[in-house]
Amino acid sequence: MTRDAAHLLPSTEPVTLIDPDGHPVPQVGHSMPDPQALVRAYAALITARRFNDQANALVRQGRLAVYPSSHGQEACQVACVQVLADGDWLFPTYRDTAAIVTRGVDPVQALTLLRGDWHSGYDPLATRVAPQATPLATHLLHAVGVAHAARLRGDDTVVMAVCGDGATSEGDFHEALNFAAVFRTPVVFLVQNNEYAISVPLARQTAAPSLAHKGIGYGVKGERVDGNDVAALLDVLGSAVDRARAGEGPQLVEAHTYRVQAHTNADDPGRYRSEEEVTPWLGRDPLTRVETYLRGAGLITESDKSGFVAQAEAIAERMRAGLGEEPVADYRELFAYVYAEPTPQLREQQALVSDELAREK
Amino acid sequence: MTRDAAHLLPSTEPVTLIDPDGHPVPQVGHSMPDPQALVRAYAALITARRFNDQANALVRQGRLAVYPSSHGQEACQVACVQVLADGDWLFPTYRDTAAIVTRGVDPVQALTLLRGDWHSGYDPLATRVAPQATPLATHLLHAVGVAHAARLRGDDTVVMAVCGDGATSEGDFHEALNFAAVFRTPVVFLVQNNEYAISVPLARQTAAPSLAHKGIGYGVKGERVDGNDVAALLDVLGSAVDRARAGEGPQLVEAHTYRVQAHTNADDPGRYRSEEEVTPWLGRDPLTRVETYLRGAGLITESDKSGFVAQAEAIAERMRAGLGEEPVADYRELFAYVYAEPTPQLREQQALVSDELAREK
Amino acid sequence: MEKLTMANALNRALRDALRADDTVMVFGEDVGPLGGVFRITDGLTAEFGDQRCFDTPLAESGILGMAIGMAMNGLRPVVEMQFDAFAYPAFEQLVSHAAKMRNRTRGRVGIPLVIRVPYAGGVGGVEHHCDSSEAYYAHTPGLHVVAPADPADAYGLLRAAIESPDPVVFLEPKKLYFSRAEADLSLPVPPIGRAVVRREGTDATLIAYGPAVPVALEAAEAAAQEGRSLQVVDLRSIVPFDDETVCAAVRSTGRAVVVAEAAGFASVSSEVVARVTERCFHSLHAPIRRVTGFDIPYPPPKLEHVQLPSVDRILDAVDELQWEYA
Amino acid sequence: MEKLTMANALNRALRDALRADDTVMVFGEDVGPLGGVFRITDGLTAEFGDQRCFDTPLAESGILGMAIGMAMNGLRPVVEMQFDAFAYPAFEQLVSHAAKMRNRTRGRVGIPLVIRVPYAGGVGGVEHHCDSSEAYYAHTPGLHVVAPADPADAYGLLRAAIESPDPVVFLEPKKLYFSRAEADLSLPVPPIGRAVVRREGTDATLIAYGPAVPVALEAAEAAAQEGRSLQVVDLRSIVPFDDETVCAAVRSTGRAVVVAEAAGFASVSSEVVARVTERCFHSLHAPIRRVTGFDIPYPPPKLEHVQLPSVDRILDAVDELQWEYA
Ligand SMILES: Cc1ncc(C[n+]2csc(CCOP(=O)(O)OP(=O)(O)O)c2C)c(N)n1
Ligand SMILES: Cc1ncc(C[n+]2csc(CCOP(=O)(O)OP(=O)(O)O)c2C)c(N)n1
Ligand SMILES: [Mg+2]
Ligand SMILES: [Mg+2]
Repeated sequence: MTRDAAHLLPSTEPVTLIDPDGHPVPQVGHSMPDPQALVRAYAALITARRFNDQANALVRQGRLAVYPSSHGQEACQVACVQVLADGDWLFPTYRDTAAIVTRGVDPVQALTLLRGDWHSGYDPLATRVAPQATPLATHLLHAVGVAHAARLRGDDTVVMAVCGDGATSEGDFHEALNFAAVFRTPVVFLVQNNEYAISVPLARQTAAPSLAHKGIGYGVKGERVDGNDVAALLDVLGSAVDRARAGEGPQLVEAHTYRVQAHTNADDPGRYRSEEEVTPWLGRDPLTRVETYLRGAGLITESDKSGFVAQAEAIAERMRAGLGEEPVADYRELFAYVYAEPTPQLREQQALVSDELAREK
Repeated sequence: MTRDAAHLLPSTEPVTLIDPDGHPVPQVGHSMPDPQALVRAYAALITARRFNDQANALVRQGRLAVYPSSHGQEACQVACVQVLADGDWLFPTYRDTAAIVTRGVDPVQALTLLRGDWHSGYDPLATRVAPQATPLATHLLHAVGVAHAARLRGDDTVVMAVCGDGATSEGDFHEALNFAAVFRTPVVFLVQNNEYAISVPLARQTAAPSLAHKGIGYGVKGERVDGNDVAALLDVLGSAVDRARAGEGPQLVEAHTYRVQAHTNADDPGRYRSEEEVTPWLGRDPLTRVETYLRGAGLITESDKSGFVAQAEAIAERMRAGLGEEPVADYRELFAYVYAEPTPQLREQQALVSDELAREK
Repeated sequence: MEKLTMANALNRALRDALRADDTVMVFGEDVGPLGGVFRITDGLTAEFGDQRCFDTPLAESGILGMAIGMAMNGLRPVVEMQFDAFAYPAFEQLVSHAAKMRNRTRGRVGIPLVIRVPYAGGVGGVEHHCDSSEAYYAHTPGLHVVAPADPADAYGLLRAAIESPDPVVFLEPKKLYFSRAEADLSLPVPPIGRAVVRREGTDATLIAYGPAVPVALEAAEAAAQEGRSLQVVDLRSIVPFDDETVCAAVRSTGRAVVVAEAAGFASVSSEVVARVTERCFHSLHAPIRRVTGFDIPYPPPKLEHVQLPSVDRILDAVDELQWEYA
Repeated sequence: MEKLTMANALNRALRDALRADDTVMVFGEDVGPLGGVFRITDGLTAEFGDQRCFDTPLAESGILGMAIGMAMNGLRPVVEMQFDAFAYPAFEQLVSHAAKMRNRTRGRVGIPLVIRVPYAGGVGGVEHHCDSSEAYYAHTPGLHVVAPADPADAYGLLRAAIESPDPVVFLEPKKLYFSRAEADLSLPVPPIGRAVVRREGTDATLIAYGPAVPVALEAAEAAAQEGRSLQVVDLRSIVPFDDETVCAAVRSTGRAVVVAEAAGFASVSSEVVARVTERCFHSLHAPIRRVTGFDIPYPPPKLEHVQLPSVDRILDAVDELQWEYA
C-alpha cells in the first residue's frame, strides 16, 4: 500500500505573509487575512504582550510562584485561538497562558496553577480549554480523544493541540499523531518551535529537515509557518482548522519562533546561549511587524491603538487586583476531589487534619 | 533550519531484484548480490524454513509452549543476519528465532524462551544477539545504546534492530529512531511489515504512504524492499549496514512481507482474515523464487540442494533431540540472578523453599 | 441459576453495559474482530459495530491517553491492556492524568474509565505475561482497584466499574478466566469497596483477593480435614479498602494470614498486614503472616509453581501463628 | 571536615566517579551546559566533554532505554530524570528491562546503571514536581532503591550506586538539596543496604528515610524537651532492607512510628510496619504507627504543609503508642 506522498510534505521555507519590516509578501496558495481579522489579532497581541509583562512583574513581586513567558511567541498564542469556533477545544501547555486568556478565560483563574493555589483554576468544560499540561506531549492524546468523541457524536468540533519543539521527541507525540491519523480525528497539532527545550537546542532534539516533516510518517500533512507573523499563522492555522472540520483528518503545523526570554524566571539562559543569538530575534517581534503593516495599509489609527492598549491595561489591572490578595486555601479541598465520593480512608485522613486544627485553636 | 529532504524518502515501489517467478529485475542503484552470497542465502533459507516447520511440529507435540512462526518471512530472517559482521549485534523479537539460528546460535538454546525453561537461553555477549524482545519496540532503544557505546569506544560495530509493523506504533519506536538520528548511531532498523499485528491489519496501524516514510521525520533515510526477495534484501540491508558503518548514521528499511501462518499456534486467523487474502502470498514464497533464479542461472545443482537440505535436517534433528528430554529446572536459579549478590531478603526466601523441599522428602 | 466461566461473565457484563449505555466504548489491541486474545470482547464488534468496540494502533499510552480525552468529552471508555506488563507503557497517562484529572480540575472533569488488565500467573505464560501489578495501582491516589475471584463478582464488579464516575483498574485473574461457577447476573450492581467472607471459620482468617482466593479456600478445606477451622475473606476491592469487614473477621479469630500472588515487598499484602495490625493489635495472638510471591521477577513456566502461593505454604504459615499463645 | 550542601556532595560524587572510571557516562535532559535544573551536574560537560556528560532529546523512555543498551555494552550510565513524575514515561524500560535483564540472561548481562530522581516535595513545586514515587520502585524486584538524608550519605551512596553492578534508583530529596552539613568525602565507599541509628533513644523508635529524616530528628528533639527519649533510624537503603538494624532498634524500645512523605497506602511505610511487626511482635507494646502523606495527589504549593509529616503529627502518633501498657 502506497499513496501519493508529495502533498504531505511541508514547504521548504516557512509561510510568511508579512515580513519582519511589515511589508506584505505574496504567497501562492496563501492569502492575507481580511482587515478585521488582522486588527482583531493586533489588539489581542497587545493584550498578550501586556499579559506576559504583567505576569513577569508579578513573579518579581512574589505574587506568582513561576511564569513560563510566551514573550515573542504572542503571534502563535493569539492565532491558535482566533481561528477556533466557540465549540472548539484548546489544549495548551504551561507556556500558553496568554492563549488561554485570549480565549476569554479570566486571567486570575488562568494563573491559578502558576500562582500555586490549585492545579488548575478555570472550568475546562465551560471554556473548552483543557487544563495546562505539564507532562510533555501527554495532552496531545487527550486532544485526540476529545476530538474522536465529538466525531462519534457527530459534532463538528475541532481541537487545537499545542506543544513545543522539545515535546515532539516524546513517545506520546508519536502516538497522538498516529492515532489522530488512523481515526481521522479533527485535531490541529501546532508545534511552537521556539528553538529550545529549556537549555537544549533544536539540533539536540531532532536531525529532521523540519519538525513538519514528521507529518508524512503518519499520513498527515505537515506545514511550516513563520511563527512571528500573525497573518501567516491566521491563514495557515485557519485553513488547517477548516480542513479538519471538513473531515480531512488531523493537520500538523510547525511555527518557527524563538523563546526570547528565559524558560521560566528560575532559568539562567546565560549558561547555554549568547546574547548575539537572541538579538536578531528581537528585530522579528510579532507585534511591531503587524502594526507596521496595519499602519501602512491605513487600517489602524493612533486612537485605535490607544483603545487596544487601554483594553490590555484593564487585563493587567485585573491581574494586579486579583493576585494582590492572598487566596484562602482550604485543606478540605485536598480530600474532596480525589474521587466523586471520598473513600472511608480519605474521610479518616481528613478527620485527622481537622482534629489537628481543632486542637491548635 | 531545513536541509534538502528528498533523498530521505523511500522509493514509491519496494526494491525487487528477483521477481516472484524467479526472473531477475534490473533496478537502477541496486545490483544483484554475487552468486556465493545468494547460494549461501539459499542454503540458510532452507534451514530457516525447516526450523519453522520443526518448531511448529514441536508445538503440536507439546515440546514447545508457543511458537510465533516466521514462515514466509525467512528471506528477512536470513538477510538481516547475513549482512552482519561477526562483531555486529542483532536485536531480534520473539518472531525472529530463525534469524537467531541463522546467526549461529544453538537452536535448542534459541528456543529456551518459547519452551518455557527460562527467559532466554543463549549468551548475548558471546553471540552478539540480544535476548528476544517481547515488549514491543522497547529493544530498539537498547540497540541504540549498544551502538552508541560502541561508537564512543571507537569500535566499528553496526547494530541490526528488527521489529514488526505493529511495533512502529509504539512510542519507543519514535524515541529510538530519534535518538539514533540525533547521535548518529550505527543502527539499521529493519521493519518486517507482515501486514498484521496479531489480528490488526496495517490499515489500523498507520495511515502513512509507507512505514519507510517515517524516516524523514527523524532525518533518517527510509527504504522499501520486497521482503520475500532475499536478493533485494541482501542488497538493501547490505548497503544500509555499510552506510551505518561508514558513519552515515541510522537507516530505516521496511521489508514488505506477509505473515502466512497464525500469529502463534494460540491464534485463530479465521476470525479476522480470509483464505483468499492469504493464497496469493503463497505464490510469492521466498524460497522458490531464489531457487528458480539460481537454477536458471545454473548456480546450483540438485546435489547442492540435497546437501543444504541435509544441513537443515541436521538442525531439525538437533531440535528434536534437544527438546525431547525434559530440562531439569532448578528453583535456586530464581534467586540467583535477581542481583549480582542476593539480598538478605532473597536468601531468606530461598531458604523457605529449600526447607519446604526438604520436608517433602 | 446458570453456570458460566469468568470469561463468559466478563463478556456478558461488557455486552450488557454496551446495551444499557450508548456512551460506553470498548477498545484496545485485538479486541475487535478477534474478540481479544482471551475472547473477553468476543462478538461485541459484530453486535455493536466498529465505533463501539474497535481495535487501535499498537500503543498503550495512546490507548489510555485517547480514552482519557474521550472520558473528558462525555464517553465511558473501557480499554483492554492485553497483558499486565503491557500496561506499563501507559503508566504516565494512568498516574499523572487518569488518576489526577478530577482533583486537578476541582471536581469539574471526572474520568469515568475502566482499564481492564488480564493479570497474574498460573497459566504457563512466558516473561511479561504474568505480572501481578496491583501494588503500582493501589498506591496511586485517584484510582479504584478491584479484582474479582469468581464469575458472579466478575460480572457485578465490571458493571459497577463501568458505572463508576472514577477510573477503575479492573484486574482479571487470567488463571480464573475459564473456571466455571454459578452466577446470578440479574442481581443489582454491587457497590465497589466491599469485601466478603467466603468461608466461615473460627481459628484463623485467610485474607486473599483475585487469583489467591481459590487457593485460600482450598487451604481452608484442607485445614478442616486436619481439624482447624479457617475463615476466608475475599477483598474483591483493594481500593477502596473494606476495613470494617476485614477487621471484624480478624478480630473474630485473633489470627490471620494474608495470601497474595504478587511479590511481597511494599505491596498490597504489606498494606493489609499494616492496617489490620494497626486496628486489631490487641486482638491478635500472633503477628499476621504473609504468603506472597517472592521478591523476584515472575519465573518461567517450568518454575512458576515455586512462586505461586500453595495450599501447603499457606498451611505452614497458619502453623506458625503461635498457637501456644491461644 | 568541610561543610557542604547535598547538591555539592552529589556534584562531587559524579565528578569523582567520572574521574575514577571512564566507563561512567552522565546524561539526561539539561544536564549538559546548563548543569541540570538543580545544578547537580554543574561543570561536568566542561570538565569531561560532551561525550561523558551530555543532553539528550526530550524523552525519558529513550534516555533509560539507551542507557540500558549502553550498560549492556560495557558502560556505566548515570541518568537524570528531571523530576519524579517525569520518570513515569520510563516505567516500562525500568520495570521490564533494567530490573529484569540480569535475571533474563541467567546473570550473563548485568545492568550497572544509576537512575537519579530528584524527588518528593516541600519546595513549593507545582503539580508533577513533588511526587514521592519510591513505592513503585521498591516493589519491583531487580532494582536497588536508596535515598540519602544528608550530604555525607548523598556522596557515599551515589559513589556506591555508580559502582554497583545492578540498577539503582537513586532518590534525591529536593528539599534537602541546599541543606548544609559536614561531610568527610574521603571515607571509603559505604555498602548499599545498611540503615543507621541517627539518634539514640529509649522510649520509642522513629523510622524514616530521605526527606522525612530531618523532620524525625526535629521531633525527637522536641520530645526530649517533653522528657520523652526517641530513637531515630534512617533507612538510607529501602532495597535491600536492613532488617537487622531496624529490628534491633525497635526491640530496644518496644514502640515505633514510621515517618514517610509518600502516600501511605501500599507503600514503603506499609512494608516497614508489616515486616517489623512480623519480626518483633512480642517486643511491641503497641501497634506501630505511621505518619505518612495522605492518599491524595500531592497538593498545590499553598496546601503542601497539610501533606508533609510534621513534628506535631509525629508527636501525636508517639502519644498514641499506648504508654499505659508500658
Ligand atoms: C515528560 C516530561 N519530561 C520533562 C519535563 C520537564 N520540562 C518542562 S518544560 C521542558 C522543556 C520543554 O520544551 P518544549 O517542548 O520545546 O517547550 P517550551 O518550554 O520551549 O515551550 C522540560 C524538559 C516535563 N514537563 N515533562
Ligand atoms: C508493549 C506490548 N504491547 C502488547 C504486546 C502483545 N503483542 C505481542 S505480539 C503483538 C503484535 C505485534 O505485531 P508486529 O509488531 O507487527 O509483529 P509481528 O507479530 O507481526 O511479527 C502484540 C500486540 C507486547 N508484546 N508488547
Ligand atoms: Mg521549545
Ligand atoms: Mg506484523
